[in-house]
Amino acid sequence: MILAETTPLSHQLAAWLAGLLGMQPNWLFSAVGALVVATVILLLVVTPVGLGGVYLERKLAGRMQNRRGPNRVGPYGLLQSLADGVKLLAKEDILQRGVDSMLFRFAPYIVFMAAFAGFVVLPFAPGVIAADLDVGLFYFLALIALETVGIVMAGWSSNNKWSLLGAMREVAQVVSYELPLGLAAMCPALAAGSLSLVAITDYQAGPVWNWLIFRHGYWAIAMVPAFLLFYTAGLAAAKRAPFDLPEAESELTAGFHTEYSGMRFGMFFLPEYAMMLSLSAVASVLFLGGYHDPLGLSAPGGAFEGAWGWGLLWFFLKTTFLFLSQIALRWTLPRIRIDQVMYLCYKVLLPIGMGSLVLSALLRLIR
Amino acid sequence: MTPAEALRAAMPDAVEEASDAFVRVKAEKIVEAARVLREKCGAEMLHQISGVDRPPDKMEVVYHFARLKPAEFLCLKVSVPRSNPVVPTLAHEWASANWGERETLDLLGVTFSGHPHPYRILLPEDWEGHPLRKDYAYPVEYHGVDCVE
Amino acid sequence: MTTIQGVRLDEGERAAPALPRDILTEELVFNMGPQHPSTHGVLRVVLRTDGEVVLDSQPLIGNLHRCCEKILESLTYIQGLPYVDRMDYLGALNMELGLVLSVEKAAAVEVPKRAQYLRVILCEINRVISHLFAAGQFGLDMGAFTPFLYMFREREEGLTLLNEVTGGRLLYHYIRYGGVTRDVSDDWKRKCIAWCDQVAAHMDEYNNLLTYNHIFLNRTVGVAIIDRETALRYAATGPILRAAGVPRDLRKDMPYSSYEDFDFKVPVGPHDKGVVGDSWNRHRQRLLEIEESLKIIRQAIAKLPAGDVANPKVTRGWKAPEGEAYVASEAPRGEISCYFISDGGKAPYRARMRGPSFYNISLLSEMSRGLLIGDLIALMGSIDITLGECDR
Amino acid sequence: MTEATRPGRPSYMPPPERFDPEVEQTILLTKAEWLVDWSRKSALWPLGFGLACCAIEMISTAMTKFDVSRFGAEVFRATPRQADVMIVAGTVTHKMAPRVRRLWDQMADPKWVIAMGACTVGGGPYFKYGYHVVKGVDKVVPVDIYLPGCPPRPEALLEAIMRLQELVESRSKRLNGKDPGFTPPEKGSRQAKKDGISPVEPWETEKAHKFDDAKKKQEEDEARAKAAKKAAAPAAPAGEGAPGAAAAPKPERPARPPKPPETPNPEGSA
Repeated sequence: MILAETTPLSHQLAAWLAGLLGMQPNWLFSAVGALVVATVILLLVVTPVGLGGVYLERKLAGRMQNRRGPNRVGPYGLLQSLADGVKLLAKEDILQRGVDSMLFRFAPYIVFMAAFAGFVVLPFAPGVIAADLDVGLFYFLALIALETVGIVMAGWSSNNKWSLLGAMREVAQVVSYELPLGLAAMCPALAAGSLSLVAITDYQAGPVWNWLIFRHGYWAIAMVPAFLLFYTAGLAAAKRAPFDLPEAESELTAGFHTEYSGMRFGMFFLPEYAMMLSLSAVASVLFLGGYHDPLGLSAPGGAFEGAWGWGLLWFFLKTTFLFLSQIALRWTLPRIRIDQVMYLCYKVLLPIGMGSLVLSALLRLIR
Repeated sequence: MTPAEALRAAMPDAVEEASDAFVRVKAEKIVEAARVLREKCGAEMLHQISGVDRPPDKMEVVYHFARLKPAEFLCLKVSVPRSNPVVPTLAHEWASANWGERETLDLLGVTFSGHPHPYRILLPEDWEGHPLRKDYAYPVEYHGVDCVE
Repeated sequence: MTTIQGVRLDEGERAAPALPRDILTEELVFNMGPQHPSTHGVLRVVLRTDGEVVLDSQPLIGNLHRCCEKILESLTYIQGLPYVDRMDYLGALNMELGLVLSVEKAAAVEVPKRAQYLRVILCEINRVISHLFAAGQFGLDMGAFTPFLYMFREREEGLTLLNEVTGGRLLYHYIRYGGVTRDVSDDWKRKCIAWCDQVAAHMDEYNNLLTYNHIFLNRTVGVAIIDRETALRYAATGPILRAAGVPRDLRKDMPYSSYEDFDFKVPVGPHDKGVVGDSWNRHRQRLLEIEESLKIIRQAIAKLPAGDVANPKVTRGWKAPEGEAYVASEAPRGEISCYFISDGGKAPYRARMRGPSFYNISLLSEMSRGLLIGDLIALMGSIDITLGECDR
Repeated sequence: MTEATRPGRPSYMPPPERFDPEVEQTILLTKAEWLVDWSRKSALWPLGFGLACCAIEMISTAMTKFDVSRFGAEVFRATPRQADVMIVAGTVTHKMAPRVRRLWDQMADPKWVIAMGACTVGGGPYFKYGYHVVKGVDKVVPVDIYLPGCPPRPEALLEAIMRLQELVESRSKRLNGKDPGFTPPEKGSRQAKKDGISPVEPWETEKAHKFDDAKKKQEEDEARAKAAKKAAAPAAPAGEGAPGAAAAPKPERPARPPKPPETPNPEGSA
């Protein structure tokens, strides 16, 4: 839907711009128009998502710890994240001596872009998707890997040993969790026969037993381990506790973003929440039926077939549930040591992932 | 066996003064005396090293050893001239003496000969004077920060 | 000896572990602290590492040297007491007791029985509070934030109790030569028992959340083992020594302040998980000691005798007669002792305070070799230092 | 008496600056300034940096009972680059002072410093015999809020944070003309009683008059001595100890420098 409406919008904008300058609309104006529209959408949709994530985390952490959490800035502290954001924008941007200035400046953009570009392929509701790529899942996994590049750039260019150590940890971590994450994501793709997230969602249309995690009961043997695997590896991908080693505060001061100040730091801070949210969303799409409700009302022939509001509600509920569970874990568990992360990923998660994949393949054959 | 008895028996010429509370030995014999305490009296821990400034001419270094069972503190004292306070180090046999002696060096200016790291530990390396000496003059200024109002 | 960035590093007795040199790597030198989340204050540790593996470390102290001993020599007896509080700001009452006991022994001052019991009660509350902080801080170092807050909940209640009697939240100035300053009320005694029940009831919560958490066990069991010999060589005391299997607790071995009247156990490592002297055992040791301290508090309140709380002979301008004494007592972090010499003047001639952390942290250089950086944090967190008494 | 030092007005508040009200109300930038200051005041991230005893109370402030997160200030950053306010919690020693300064240098602007505890305010209990203690952290870094106490209670730190918020906000308030400045309540009024302002100013009391009388007398004495010296000098140009000068009464203490002329009150003239 958004796709359907934004494209004409950008064309209109291009035409208006061309008219303003008295020129024929050409590809340049289209590109500018598309860019403007994309930026507006990013500002209006994605940034509140990140800020809301920060607010939720602080509030939930407070509740878990017998505290109140932010409650002075705006009603119930709702404007707290906004205040943080504006403050970071207005803060000095330090580029200290000895940094590799080009990499140092570019790293936050890459991380920011990688984390928020994942939202493009998310099917929020029937028809509400920016781009229904045939390789949506693949695109998403590739973006997760891209984020790592930004983090390594940041750690390397900072000319700070703690940052460097954080970056090296991230590298060690990414080669560990990427395999289980990919394997776990492959299982639903195998079951649905598609890498498109919309196709995978619609494959799960219908009541709750059509969801992939316990599809018809017997799929659970392959899918429950795969879901847990995806969730765990997703924690590592979002650098959340117990896998928050690259920025382990009690060990590495602030890890890879030790030397970043102002909004450049904010560009590491927000994507973390964006990444958590998009990973939760993908997990709910892959295993929990995405925007389909448990009663099957949104399935073909149901009462709410194609109703985007109803779909959005369920998508939002499932994603938020997974997101909040990630926060709850963050404030409960201690941190794993770096060699234990590698042990866990290679020797525990990887075999489980392979097993699930083989089982999924078998189940697919049987069906 | 009390420390006094043990030390009198093992090294009679090193003991200068002996009582129930402490034994004063010659400074150059402190390493052997400590060894005797460990072997004969069961001192397993060097609990504390203190320096005492006794102007005008003396300086004391006091060692408190700890016995585990029955729990007791055994005290050795060493007197050195204030003009040239040098005591052999215990750091090679008692790891706890390493920092304890460095602190005594730092605050009182007693030199421990043979110490592996004979440097100040608490105060900065370029600090002047040894604060726990009775005639210590308080600093007026240190690296541009004035010390008195 | 190597000198790196103007810092002289110990070579130490144990050589750095030989690492397989498949790839040509370069050593890194890290400055951990003085501003670092897990140095617990202003400790500075210079690390020489090969990637994540610590080859050598050197703790550099003195950033909080506050001239305590010189001040004790310069001020009168009663004026000097508050400075001792500030040595170990987490176990301030135990620090006061350390100085007061040796002055009282040297001057042969009698302390009324009620005052002795009050000292025991308040010092044990202080110990519980301090151990709660230490255990929570260790969890924080391991990345578990919430248990710290849960322990702080009980800690705040305990602080309120101390506040009610002494008037201070963190530093108390409560123990005086020959007694204590204020008596307690019956109402306070009831509150204190209620607090003991509250802490005891929450011990399971701490254990479930932190102590027996699988990840926490993985991080701490068998990590940074300080064995009996090393601990004794470095004169490490307190929970470190007991977790290493040495049943040395001065409250039992050299009872002071009527500790002989109470029935309590000295927990000694190894405990139910891990090996003797590892980080987990040091953490568990503190939690077990909390339970024993609660027992002592309950008994002392039940048996609290009537009478004065201070020796009337010790007045404002009181001076100790000539003499010297060395008395040690058991503070939360180890043995606090004072070598006290009086020449009969208005101030002590010399009051040498032994900070347990000073000796405990000197272990770090030797023990850190071959650990990962994450393990080094576990080692530092489980040693639990306070820089105030380390630097004095 | 200048605005800043008038009794009742906190000294940390700079005197209000005034512009043409029409300009103030119409320029969009001042609104932006307000937004920026509002966000800065609402998100004061402290540097997780504890020195001594006060650090424990700083931690207490962040914990369950006091919960500084209500003000959005619970985000203790471990790295100075991302912190807004440095709470110097504890004794600063000479060994530590360069590091404190360096941390402050590393912080990104705008940055503030709260000197927490007596030691950082002025040496505290270590003032006289603490040879290794810096007598006040303001010798090393500029301080915005002084918070006395040894250690200050967490409530006091919360108060300090709120005062700092006021300070942060006061900048744009001044620009927007929203800060009315300080007008002292009328003597003896209810507001004055509420603010604890005595109906009699300190310089109106008898004691002050006594002091003034003494000063007047001293000045007169000095003038007389000067005159006598002047008179004696030509009489005995070479004489070192003129008898006339010796006889003149010598003031016991050197005279105080005369009071600087009062700066005109910008508000009063406007």
